[in-house]
Amino acid sequence: TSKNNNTQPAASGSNASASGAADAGAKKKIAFVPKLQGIPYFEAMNAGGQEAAKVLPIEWLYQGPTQADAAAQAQIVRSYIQQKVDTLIVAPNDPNSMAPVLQQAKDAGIKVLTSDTDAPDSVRQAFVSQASTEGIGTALTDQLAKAMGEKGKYAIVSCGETAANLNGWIAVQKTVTAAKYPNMQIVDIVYAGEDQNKATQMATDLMNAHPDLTGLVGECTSSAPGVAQAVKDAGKIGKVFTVGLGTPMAMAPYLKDGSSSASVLWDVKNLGYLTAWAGLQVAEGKSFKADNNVSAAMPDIKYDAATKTLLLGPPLIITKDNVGQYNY
Amino acid sequence: MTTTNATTIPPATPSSGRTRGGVARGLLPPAVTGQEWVLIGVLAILWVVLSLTTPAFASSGSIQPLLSAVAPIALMGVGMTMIIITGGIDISVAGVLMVTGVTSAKMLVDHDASLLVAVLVSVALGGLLGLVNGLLIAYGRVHAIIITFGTANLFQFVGRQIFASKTVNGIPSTLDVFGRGEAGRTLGVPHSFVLMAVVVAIAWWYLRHVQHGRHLFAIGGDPVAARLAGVNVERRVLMTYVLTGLLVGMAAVFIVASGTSTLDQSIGSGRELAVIAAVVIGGTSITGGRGSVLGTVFGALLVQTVASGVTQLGWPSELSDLFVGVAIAIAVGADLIRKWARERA
Amino acid sequence: MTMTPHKAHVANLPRAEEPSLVSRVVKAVLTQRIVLLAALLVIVLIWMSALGMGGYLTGSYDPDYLAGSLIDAVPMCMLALAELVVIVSGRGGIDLSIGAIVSLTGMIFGFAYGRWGWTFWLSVLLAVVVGGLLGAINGALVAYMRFPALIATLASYYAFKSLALVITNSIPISDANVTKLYGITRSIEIPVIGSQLPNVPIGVFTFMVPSVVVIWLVLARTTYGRRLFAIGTNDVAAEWTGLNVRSTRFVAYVIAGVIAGLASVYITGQFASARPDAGTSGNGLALPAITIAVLGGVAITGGIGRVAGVVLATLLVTWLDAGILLAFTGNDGTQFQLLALGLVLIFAALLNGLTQRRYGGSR
Amino acid sequence: MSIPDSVPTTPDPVDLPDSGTARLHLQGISKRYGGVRAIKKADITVRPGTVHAIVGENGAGKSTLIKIISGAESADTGEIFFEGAPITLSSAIDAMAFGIQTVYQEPQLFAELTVSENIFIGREITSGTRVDWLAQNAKVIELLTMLGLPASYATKTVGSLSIAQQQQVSIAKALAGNAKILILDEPSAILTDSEIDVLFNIVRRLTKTGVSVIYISHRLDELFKLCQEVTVMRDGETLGTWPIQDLSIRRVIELMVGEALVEARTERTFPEGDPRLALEGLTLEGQFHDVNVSVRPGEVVGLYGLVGSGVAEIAEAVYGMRRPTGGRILLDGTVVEPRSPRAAQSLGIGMLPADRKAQGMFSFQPIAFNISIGHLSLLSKARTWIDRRQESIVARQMISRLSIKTPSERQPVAAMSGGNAQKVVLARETVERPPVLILAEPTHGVDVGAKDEIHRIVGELAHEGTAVLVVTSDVAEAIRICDRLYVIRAGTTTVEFGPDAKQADVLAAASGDDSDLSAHVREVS
Ligand SMILES: Nc1ncnc2c1ncn2[C@@H]1O[C@H](COP(=O)(O)OP(=O)(O)OP(=O)(O)O)[C@@H](O)[C@H]1O
Ligand SMILES: Nc1ncnc2c1ncn2[C@@H]1O[C@H](COP(=O)(O)OP(=O)(O)OP(=O)(O)O)[C@@H](O)[C@H]1O
Ligand SMILES: [Mg+2]
Ligand SMILES: [Mg+2]
Repeated sequence: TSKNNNTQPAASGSNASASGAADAGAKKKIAFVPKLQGIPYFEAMNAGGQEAAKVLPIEWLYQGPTQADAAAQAQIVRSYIQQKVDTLIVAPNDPNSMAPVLQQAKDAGIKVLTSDTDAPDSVRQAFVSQASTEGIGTALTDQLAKAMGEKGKYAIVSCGETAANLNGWIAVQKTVTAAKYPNMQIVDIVYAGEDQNKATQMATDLMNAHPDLTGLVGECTSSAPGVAQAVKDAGKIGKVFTVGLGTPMAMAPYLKDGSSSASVLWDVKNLGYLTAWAGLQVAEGKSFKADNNVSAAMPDIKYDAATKTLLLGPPLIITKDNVGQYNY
Repeated sequence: MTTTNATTIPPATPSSGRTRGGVARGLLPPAVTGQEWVLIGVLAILWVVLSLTTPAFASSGSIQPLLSAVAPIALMGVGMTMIIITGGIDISVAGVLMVTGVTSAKMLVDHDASLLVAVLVSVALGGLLGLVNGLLIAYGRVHAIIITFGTANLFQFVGRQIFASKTVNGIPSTLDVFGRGEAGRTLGVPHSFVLMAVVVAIAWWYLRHVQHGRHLFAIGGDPVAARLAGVNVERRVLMTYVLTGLLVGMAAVFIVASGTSTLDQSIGSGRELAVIAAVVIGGTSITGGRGSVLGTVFGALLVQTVASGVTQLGWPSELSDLFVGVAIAIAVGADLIRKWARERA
Repeated sequence: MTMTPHKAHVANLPRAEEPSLVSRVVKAVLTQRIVLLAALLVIVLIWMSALGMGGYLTGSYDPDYLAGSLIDAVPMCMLALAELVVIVSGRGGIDLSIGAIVSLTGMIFGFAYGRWGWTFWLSVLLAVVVGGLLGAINGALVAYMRFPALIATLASYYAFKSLALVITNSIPISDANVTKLYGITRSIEIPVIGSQLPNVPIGVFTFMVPSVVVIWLVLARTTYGRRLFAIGTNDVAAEWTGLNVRSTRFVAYVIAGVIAGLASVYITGQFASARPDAGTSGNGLALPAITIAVLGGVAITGGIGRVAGVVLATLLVTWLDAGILLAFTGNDGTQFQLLALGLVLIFAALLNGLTQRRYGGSR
Repeated sequence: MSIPDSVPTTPDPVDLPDSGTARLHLQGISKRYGGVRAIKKADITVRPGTVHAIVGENGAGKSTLIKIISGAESADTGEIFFEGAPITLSSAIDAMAFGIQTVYQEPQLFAELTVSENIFIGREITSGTRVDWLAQNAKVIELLTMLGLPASYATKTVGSLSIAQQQQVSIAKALAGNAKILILDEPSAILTDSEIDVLFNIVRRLTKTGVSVIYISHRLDELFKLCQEVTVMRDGETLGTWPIQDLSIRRVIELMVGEALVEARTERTFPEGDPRLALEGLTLEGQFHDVNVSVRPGEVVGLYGLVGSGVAEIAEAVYGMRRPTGGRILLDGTVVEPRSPRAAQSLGIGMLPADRKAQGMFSFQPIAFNISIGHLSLLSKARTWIDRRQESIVARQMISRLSIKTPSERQPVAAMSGGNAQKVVLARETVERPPVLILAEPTHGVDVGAKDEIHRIVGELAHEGTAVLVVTSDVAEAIRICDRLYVIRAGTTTVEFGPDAKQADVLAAASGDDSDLSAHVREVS
């Protein structure tokens, strides 16, 4: 019987070929574990990864848990360790809980990266970042301030109470609002989980609780359309302004009717592509340069060696004008 | 079933000639039971307090969304009440919601189905899944909680396969007729709530006065005795699960209609517990044999009022579950205390 | 006048014919959940291994992988044991709050060990005590105030879940101490014979096996276990027999809370952080724990349930899940886990339900 | 069918009447449960307008046969003819359609529903789909009046009635249907004598209108008051049918048991001395008042009273299930106040409950479990660890001592007949031979052989020094086993009988007619 941490060549007869390229053996297996399956955000990253697999010599593997749950994610990571992938990339639901499992992967000779959400205290070789925490928090605040005329009260409808990245952005929003917009004030932060209907209901309750409320932020992809819908239902388009982190197709109707002023995001497909590319680099033992030419769409991706962060770029502001360009 | 003649026995003494009289009254529990009065009282107090302490609780902008949110829970609660009266339970509600919700949404978006067709498909599909539950429970003779734990997983699987890892975008505004905007309301009341109220009224009548409805109580009391008394236990049990499935299919449409223009996999999550909470707060005995749909509606209203109230009071939203827990304990506790008092007396 | 019939009563008893060995085995598989689970487990292991050797899996389904996946089995098994105890206690016994207790005790443990500088053992003791106290709240509601268990624990589920978030402002505790706790879930080599065997997560020995042994001893060998099965079988008769029904039932919920408190320490280690939603995120831990208990043959009506069944059910689900992840790529993998769990649960329950009736008998 | 030679006096069974003229005719019926043959071969013919008794020991197959006739179970082989035509009964509804109405041994009622609903459940009087409550209620009141029950019962929930009242509701329920065959499975076991009289009157009136009644009872004297024909079952077979006038109680027993009976007379010595248990002016408002009873060590004392007389409640108060509001309970001269069965037991008071299924049995647990559960401290080490060896030994001892029919002490009691289950519960109460033992209805629904053994065991217990208090509604039993007998009427002790009490006197005292009491009787002071 072998030992858990033996590193043996990958089993040959894999049925997991995601791309139709000729020689599967020479290809690097790059596996990505999202926080949750079936939501447009991560499925778009998957699409980006699959696109990369068409051009790069990689086999792209993607498997997500049915619940945004750290234990379920760890189970998938372990199965990828067992599959002896070359690079394992994770968007951890809980950075702390992922760290030990990533250590296991590294012990098994697998290269480890994080993407979308970092696990800074882990053995990950690098973090593929969509945009900096400051960048997103500031962009959200700026967009809302612009819509609200830099004054008035607003509230935040967040999702999971414990989500590290959401809480990070909220912290930035608090700081930026206090420093940059003295006439603006955050009156409440509520948590709706991943439930759109609950986000809508809570946004409605917030508007009722604060009749002078003029702004709402939907902090994640399920609450961004939720808050916009609430404003629309209450007939307060033009009186209450919303911004959020929503995926383009979900936000399109709201951007068009004005219940949402802007969605702060990034090109998620490109993030997926970049993630796959980064996976290949580490699998081949190459290190990142300060400036990387990833593809035609991403000719100049910055790498910060101090924080080991590969940065997609500044946040993307999606408005009714450019929302049509994205198909996810 | 028609009138049966009682065995005729030559009277030993001349018959007293007593006819249908005053004794017939009080034959049934009162129209509104003690537990329902408790809930009405608690709700009234909560509403008054919230009206006084928050700026807009008593406004239509607050009440209408509240009623819309209550409608699907109470609607599913009607079926769940009947199931629990027979001594069963249905944990698979979230799975059924997922399957029916995504199917109807896809019909509307991908196949340009008319609203009526989408609703009918959703309801019929819900009925079909209910039939699966019902068949397994009634004829497999395994406790409902076990079967529905199993089918909960099966239905989740089916729902996710239909979702195919995507959301359904661009849900049309034709669904607004179920409660959104002017088109969705009559006299200010969301149509989903009206529909729910109609279903509740029918169910109330059914459970109180219709033969088959009364049989549900007998089944919950003692299924073996019910069978010996000539009650078609399997058929009745089967029908409660089918009916619940149909209602969940309808509720799925309400939930899709009151959501955003995008439908994702969270449609069912946690709603099975919300429905069960509404039913038990409403005074339906979890061991079967006793219960009312009216109580379930009040239970659903209470839970939603607490959740909305916490947000409108500006209290941390994490607290709302604490109050829901306390509300359940108080509501059911009040029921128990009244029972003790009655036993003492 | 007294009449005494002189006759041997035993002769009067209708006797079943002695069946052959084969039919006895078949009957055991069909009617006894434990035998059925063991058979299913063997089938899954052989089938998956065969698939792996035939190259149909994306990774090899080997003992190392199976041993490694036990890391998830530890808390699942413990919580299913907790459910076993309360379900056996009867009168609709169930604990929906078990996951919320894990969340709340986990946070308290996190505070003690991570923030207040308590020693590990003292912190564990605190977690166990708090778990027991939370269980005692359930127990008091169910046993003394006669709340239906489903309702009492639904209420406390909401309350504990909320409290876990409130006391920490929704922020997980991941101070250095706590992060290092992952050590308690790491895989180790079994001493003496271990060089030939796969490394097994240490939690199996430090948490799971002790819980299994203790609960088994309590249920099968102690007077408390007898009382518990008695109240679960017939509340009224237990009262007439002079048992203290209420305290017995109360203790069942306390035991469940204590196990949940212990499990929360393990889960804190597994997550390398104390998370306020550790036992409630996603579907939470309660429903899966109940599912496993029920799959393990615990009768939801009380009075029937065996530790071995719960252990086998945990292993079956864990190893089936682990195999499915290697058999299906993409999102299908996790979705087919749902399918498999649903089918196994229904199949086992239906099979035993139907065959027990066919074979008569009254388990 | 073979009758042992040792019973020469029994006449041949009657010839079966032509099945064409019979109301019901069953032929070649057999039924298996798994490996157990409940009925090997049963034939029975029931004529119109007769009361037809089925007798047999516990487990002889009577209940199974009844279940087949009432459609609750289906036979494996055999044919059923109803008024000459072959029929199949696949459910209780089928049987009801033929007018086969059954009162099962355990009341099949719904505690949360009203009496009225219970009576009509499954065959409600409806207008459209709606239940016609008024019409239904009027019928219910008629039935209740006929059974001598107050009309106000119609709207009570069944859960609020006593077991005996529930049994009467079951009878009303059977009568509410259009009965051609009425089956009564041990209806008398939990009824008092006056209630039984009412029932018998109804049965007689029914047979006059041509209804056939199938009657099962272990109280053999009843057969001679009521029945015209008796079918005897033994070991799953019907031995035959006899006209009642060809039989005597003794012959019936001999047929059931298959052997001649040997008469035995127990010599008793009547202890003197201070009472071990004494109730002085014991009162529980609304239930009983001013109850004075004493029981000496070695004495068997009976409490006899009609249902509702408060007799059951007195026993429960002594056992700590109810809290008396006045008077005293003395144990060896010391006042005690048992607050729970647990407390009563620690004082040395044991009790066999009246309702074995609900209050006594742990159905799907083994016999050994059922016995040891009452003696956990005795059968454990350090009060914590079960001594499994000791447990088995004790269980096996009790099985042989009480002649419990079972292959092993690991057998669940759910698979035992009522009589044997009763013995298991009794075994639990006698393991430690408590100083005071209360036996409530110790032989309810138990067959003659078992009954006799239980009586023997009671005698032995007393002989060994236990103070036994028997609460019973079976006068014959009370007189046979009790050294002294108190009659409870209207919640209080009225008269006390000595060992030679006459049945008629006891009944008279209990029902309030004590004008004409013979000797051995003295008013309770
Ligand atoms: N449900 C069952 N499962 C298995 N065996 C059964 C079942 N019911 C009856 N039997 C078997 O059939 C035999 C006859 O049972 P039955 O109930 O007919 O006896 P009975 O004559 O009514 O006895 P009693 O006087 O105790 O009521 C029993 O000894 C038992 O072994
Ligand atoms: N589940 C079962 N498994 C096996 N045998 C059973 C089962 N249930 C009943 N029996 C058998 O049925 C017979 C009668 O059982 P039942 O419960 O009818 O007794 P009963 O009518 O209460 O007895 P009694 O006439 O003494 O009151 C018993 O001999 C018993 O062996
Ligand atoms: Mg019987
Ligand atoms: Mg019987």
